[in-house]
Amino acid sequence: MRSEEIVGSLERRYLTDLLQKGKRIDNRGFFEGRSIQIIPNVIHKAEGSAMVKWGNTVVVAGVKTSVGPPFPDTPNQGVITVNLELSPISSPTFESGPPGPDAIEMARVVDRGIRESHVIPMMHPQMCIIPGKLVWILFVDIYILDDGGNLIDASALAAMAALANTRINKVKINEETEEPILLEEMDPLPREGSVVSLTYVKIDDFILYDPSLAEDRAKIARFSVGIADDGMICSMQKGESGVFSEEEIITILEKATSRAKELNKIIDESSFLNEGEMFQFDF
Amino acid sequence: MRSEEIVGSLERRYLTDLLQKGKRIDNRGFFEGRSIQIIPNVIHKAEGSAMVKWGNTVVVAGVKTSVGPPFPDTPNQGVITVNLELSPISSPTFESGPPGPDAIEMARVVDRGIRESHVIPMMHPQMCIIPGKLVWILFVDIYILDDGGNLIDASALAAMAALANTRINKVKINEETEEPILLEEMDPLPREGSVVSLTYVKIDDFILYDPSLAEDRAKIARFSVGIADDGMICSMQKGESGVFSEEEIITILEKATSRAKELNKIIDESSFLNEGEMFQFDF
Amino acid sequence: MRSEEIVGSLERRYLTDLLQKGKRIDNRGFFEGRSIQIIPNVIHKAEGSAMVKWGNTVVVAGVKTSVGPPFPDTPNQGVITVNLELSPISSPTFESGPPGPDAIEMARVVDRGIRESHVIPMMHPQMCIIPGKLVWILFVDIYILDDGGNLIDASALAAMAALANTRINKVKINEETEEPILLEEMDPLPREGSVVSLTYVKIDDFILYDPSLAEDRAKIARFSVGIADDGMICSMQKGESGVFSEEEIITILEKATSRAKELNKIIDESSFLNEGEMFQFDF
Amino acid sequence: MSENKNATLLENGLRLDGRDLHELRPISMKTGVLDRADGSCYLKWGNNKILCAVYGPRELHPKHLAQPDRAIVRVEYRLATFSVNERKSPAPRRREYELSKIITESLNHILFLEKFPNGTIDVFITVLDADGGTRCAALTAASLGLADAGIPMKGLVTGCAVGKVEDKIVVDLSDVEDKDGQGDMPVAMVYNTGEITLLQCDGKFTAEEITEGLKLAKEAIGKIYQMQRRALLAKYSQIAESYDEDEEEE
Amino acid sequence: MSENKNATLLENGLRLDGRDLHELRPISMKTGVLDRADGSCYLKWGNNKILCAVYGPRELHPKHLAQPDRAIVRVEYRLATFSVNERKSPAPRRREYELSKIITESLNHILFLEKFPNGTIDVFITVLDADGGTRCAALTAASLGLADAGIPMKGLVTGCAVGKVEDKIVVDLSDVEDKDGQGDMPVAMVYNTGEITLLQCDGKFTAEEITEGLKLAKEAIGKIYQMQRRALLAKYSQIAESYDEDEEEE
Amino acid sequence: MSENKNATLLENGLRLDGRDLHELRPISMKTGVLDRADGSCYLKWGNNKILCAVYGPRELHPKHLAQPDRAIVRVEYRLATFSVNERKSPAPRRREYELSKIITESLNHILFLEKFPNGTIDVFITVLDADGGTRCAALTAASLGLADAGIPMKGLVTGCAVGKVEDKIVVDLSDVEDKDGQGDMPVAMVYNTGEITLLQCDGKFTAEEITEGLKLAKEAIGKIYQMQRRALLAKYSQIAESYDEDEEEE
Repeated sequence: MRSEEIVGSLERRYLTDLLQKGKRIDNRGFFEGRSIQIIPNVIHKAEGSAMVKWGNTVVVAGVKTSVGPPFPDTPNQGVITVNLELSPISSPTFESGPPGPDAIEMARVVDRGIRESHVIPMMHPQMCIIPGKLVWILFVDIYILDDGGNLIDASALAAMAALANTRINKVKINEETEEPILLEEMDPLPREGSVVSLTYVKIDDFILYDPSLAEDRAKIARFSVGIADDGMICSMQKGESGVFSEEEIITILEKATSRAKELNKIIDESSFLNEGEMFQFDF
Repeated sequence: MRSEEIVGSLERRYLTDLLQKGKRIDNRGFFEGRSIQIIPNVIHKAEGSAMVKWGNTVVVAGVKTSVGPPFPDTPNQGVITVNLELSPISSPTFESGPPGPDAIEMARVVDRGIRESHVIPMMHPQMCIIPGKLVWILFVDIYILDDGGNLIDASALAAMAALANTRINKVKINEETEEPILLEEMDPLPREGSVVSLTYVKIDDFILYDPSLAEDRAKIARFSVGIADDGMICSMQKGESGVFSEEEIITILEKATSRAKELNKIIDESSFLNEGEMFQFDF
Repeated sequence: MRSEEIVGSLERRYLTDLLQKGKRIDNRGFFEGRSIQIIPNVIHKAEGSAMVKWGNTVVVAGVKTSVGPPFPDTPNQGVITVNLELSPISSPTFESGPPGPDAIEMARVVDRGIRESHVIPMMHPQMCIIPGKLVWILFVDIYILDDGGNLIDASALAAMAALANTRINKVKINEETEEPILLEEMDPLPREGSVVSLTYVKIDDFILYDPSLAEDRAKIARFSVGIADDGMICSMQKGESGVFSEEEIITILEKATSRAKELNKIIDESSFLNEGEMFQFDF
Repeated sequence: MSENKNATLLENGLRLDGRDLHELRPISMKTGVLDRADGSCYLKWGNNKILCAVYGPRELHPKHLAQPDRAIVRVEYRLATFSVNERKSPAPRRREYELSKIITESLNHILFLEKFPNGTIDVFITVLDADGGTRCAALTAASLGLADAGIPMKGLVTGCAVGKVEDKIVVDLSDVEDKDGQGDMPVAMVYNTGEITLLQCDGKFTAEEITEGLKLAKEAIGKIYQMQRRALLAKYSQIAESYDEDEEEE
Repeated sequence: MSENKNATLLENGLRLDGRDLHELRPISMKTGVLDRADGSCYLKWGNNKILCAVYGPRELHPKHLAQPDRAIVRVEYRLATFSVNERKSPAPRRREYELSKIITESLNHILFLEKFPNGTIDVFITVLDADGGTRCAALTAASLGLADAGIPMKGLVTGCAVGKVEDKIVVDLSDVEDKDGQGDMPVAMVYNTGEITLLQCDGKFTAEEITEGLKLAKEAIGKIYQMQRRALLAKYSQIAESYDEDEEEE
Repeated sequence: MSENKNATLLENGLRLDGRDLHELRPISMKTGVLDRADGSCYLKWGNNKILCAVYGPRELHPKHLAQPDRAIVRVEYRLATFSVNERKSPAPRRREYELSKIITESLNHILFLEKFPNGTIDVFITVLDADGGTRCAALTAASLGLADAGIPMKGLVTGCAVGKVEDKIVVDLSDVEDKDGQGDMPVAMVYNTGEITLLQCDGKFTAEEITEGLKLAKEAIGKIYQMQRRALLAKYSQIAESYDEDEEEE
């Protein structure tokens, strides 16, 4: 801990010195993102999946589908659950065990983006098999595999891309027993558009988009915003002990709205790729 | 720990010296209780609730009701569950987390008083919606908010007072589906009388009713007895490593029986108060 | 820990010196087992049970039966679950709490022997009450009571002997409601033969059957094999960081196959004993 | 936010509870309500009832968590089991962990943690009755609890949610507006400096609506901040009064 | 206790298992039954079967729990999963935590804990077969296990439940009397001094019935105490015998 | 293994996926795939996809677990929730604990643990996609991950399952053969010495079938061991190449 903290403080000073000269550690512009690769359908056993390499960060998301009872207050709606694991595979500082507050916050931020944008329309008739009794339940599970910074945006993209290639079984009702039968044949999961996350961090007084690992460590404040392909802001999350002014938030929202357009395009492109192979990644 | 223990031993000696002069730290008689205030219906979201200020001790109990399956061996009876949390709000020595042995013992002592006195008649027809299938389930949850000593008696009183103002929905059976429908309109929970807890502690050779915080810390033995409004003893619980003689127990039971009459009156008075407001407390 | 390790290393050297002289610490031959006693039906509240004294090791297994839903992929089959607790009663080095990796491994090795030998035929019509809905569920719970070495073999024998005297209720179907009723009268659990476990350990280059406690502590490798009464090998489990050669494994399997014949006889003998009384044990 | 657009939340320009679009619910707060805690606050906000206890700065156990150059802040935001419509299990949910985290981060900003190396400041918040907007109410109460404990602070932090209902930005979202409305946006600030310490949203907002929401939140926060100040003054005037009484007695 | 008053528990003044009102079930107990434990006891009481192992005094881990002026006692009372009608989950229930606590407190009284600073005495009790009255039986066995471990004690503690059945006070409640009767009252004492170390009840009793129960419990405890003494003597006579054998061999 | 004997797993002497009885599925493996880990390996084996990260030797926390004379090895074998047919709960199951244990023991054998007193070597394995034979594949990957981390080793350990299908011993059991076949027998060896570090089976085998299985397993392991060597050489040749590039740049 101690020696890490000293490194942390030296690293922070080094980054700040660079930023004062208008430079980032990897020579990007302050609002420039890193390269992104998506491999859809990477997991055979999952009903939907995607692996994302975002800069040095690698994330995989898988969607498993099952049928079960709806929540009592939404008897005709499907159910979606997002989990995220900061796997110890991805960083020497992560430990195994149930998700801690960091992983919980990330999962909930990704979840809110998907939920509030209604990109997966839970009220769609296809989501409900028998009203009040049986609906589709989606588990979106995200594993961080290599922590290269900006885990929220990479996770949100992997989850969105996995949902974009998710299939659910066609359902037939047995006429005698009135019980539903899941057929082998599958339909695409209903989807209306897409949503992406955009994360900005503050180091000293500088605001940067898409933090690398070093910038993630040095940040004093974080602001993530989820924006749908129709330009609507669906989620915001400020994090860390530092603060923002109203003006800073307004500036970030402007920058984010324009960047979101590019990112939302990537998802629809990826969903039409053929099934990818992981070794196409040079990770 | 160490310094607390030294204080503990000094405090104990101080209390003992006082007791030898026939005095308690707050000038009460050995069998005199502290002042008690009850605010019924203090929680809007609960189906029953009460806040109790007992000396310096503050406790809140809330009752939530739901419907569910009965236990297989009591197919026509409702179900009641009592939980108690020694909230870290109430004392610098309590930690958060699942209930430890102290909280579990207190919850079970309160539970036994309610259960064995049959003040909430679980076999009452109103408690059973569909025999063998659907009965009322009551969760009585007690939170200690300020630990001023004698938590058991304050908790038992809060639980009893909360049950006294608990309401359950009227139920209609849908004639077609034969499924029950909970109506908005509510009835009072069936109740037959009341039960109170009376706790005595032993410090040196002295026996005291209603221990204050300092007395609770200095006690070598504890004896709690639950007495219903018909004078029957429904529960007893001896605690701590000290001992009692038969004669001491018999003396305590005599004292307790007479004090129980007063306490059982308080509950029925409180149940007719209008909905109180917490700020009436000067706590 | 430290002083235990020193003892461990001295003990290991002492055992090795003996083994080089062709001797074991209790004068047994290298492939000679210890004495075995079985008391069947030792627990009144269990539907099947047995206590086993295997050398100095004492183990009790109890079987509880209940009815519940089958697994979706085996709708007509009963369900069996084996648990094992390294009770702190049995050794100063065991701690209470949920089973750790050692207890889990032992439970799973015992489970595999029973499951793969099909001695309890899960597809037997008696195991299924209503196809797809209601089957018999068996909980086999094993408690280690005194750790004298070779816990796996003693546990497997206790579990097998407990299953051999397990009874399940006769079932009648209520003609009106079509619901099953469990009758008081009981049938023996269906059973086809028996299975036993045989454990060999390696100390230095020596291979020994049925390790005593000291040998268990000194072993560098362990090999357990489950053999049914028809001579078939149903399970194998190599344990610890030491290694075996192909030849060693083949030799062990030969020795084990012959020893298994004797052991499988013991079970059927014990299943015809009258209900035993624990005090027949001089443990 | 609900996908269901049918719920009517505004009638004749007023909200279901009769409030104007920009009107706060009744709020009251009191410090020093608990005997055993070093600082405490009880806060009512509509039907929300929130109790907060503060302990510290005190020694941190286990010691390996201690920071040699500063105190740490530990916040537990919890819902009482009976504070919500369906009884909540006593074990904390993921939502409670998240809110504890963002409240911690907000409070971190206003504390001089470097003054108390190796120490901890513990803030326990229990929502006894929940009625929408509990995180902002909890943070507002925690801020007062810290002040009541006499812990040196850069300023008070104050929270208030705004939201979107029938395409209007409204102040201080109620439980039903949170459930059936179009969006929720909790905000907390140090009012005097305008520093935003907490900001979230869910629902669907345009950037302009967010901007409007921030403006309205700041106004509301200003009013609540005045209540916080009065609550603290009430405490000190009580102390002053009893001091006067002491003198009179002499 | 059941609300159901219909169960018949007495016939011709005798109990369902043929006992008189004040008669104990058959009890047997044996110490030194386990190889690995420092002390142990196996006890049968009706169909109850209870095994107790004692370790210590030994060093306490983790060390921060150690008391510099005395040993602590840790007791685990557990029901085996198969010891009851419906299979119990292996995780301890609230009842098991409560009984562990009150058994600990009872044993604390008879031990000279100040002789073993920083130490622990660990008592593990497993109920293998449960038939009513397990807590008193467990405490009785634990007391013997401690003596078997050679731990210095002020005296033995002995337990026995009394109860109320068809308005009569009866001794040593059976499983069915506990379930269908009117009240259960477990008592434990140091018989020689009459000190009550454990006392509970549930059901409905008058003060007079409690007084009668205490008297009957004490009588029963006296009988069981004699069995405990015989079990200890049996051990020492065995030791003496093997000592004699040693001499003979010489 | 299934009691159901009806499933057809062989047609015209070939397996359902077209393989010969003794044929391996396609296998590929790559080391150094992760930035943050000290060593790593990604392995595909049929439709199995396994990722392994190695950290260490590093200091062990908590310290009381440290061994003064050697490092310990901690292995976590985990199935991703979506790697199997029915979504797995994130909490590890008993099977995952068992496999972690036997993989640990296998790796222990090839490491010079005494070189790193008080240290730990941590091996995290996640099965992203499971298709039968994951434990052997995981062990094969872990062995490479350790080599990639530059940890000194006595040799590589290599795993491959054999099994019994329609009374034939087959190599490298697929998911469906594991489920519907007659027996599964995972084996791991240090190929050069023939030392068996892992051996299990379930199903019904004769001793002769086990002997045949061990022989076939060894042959298969020989082939996989060559792939492991090539994967390590690929890494070093890459390093050599980039070294050449460096020179060219100069």
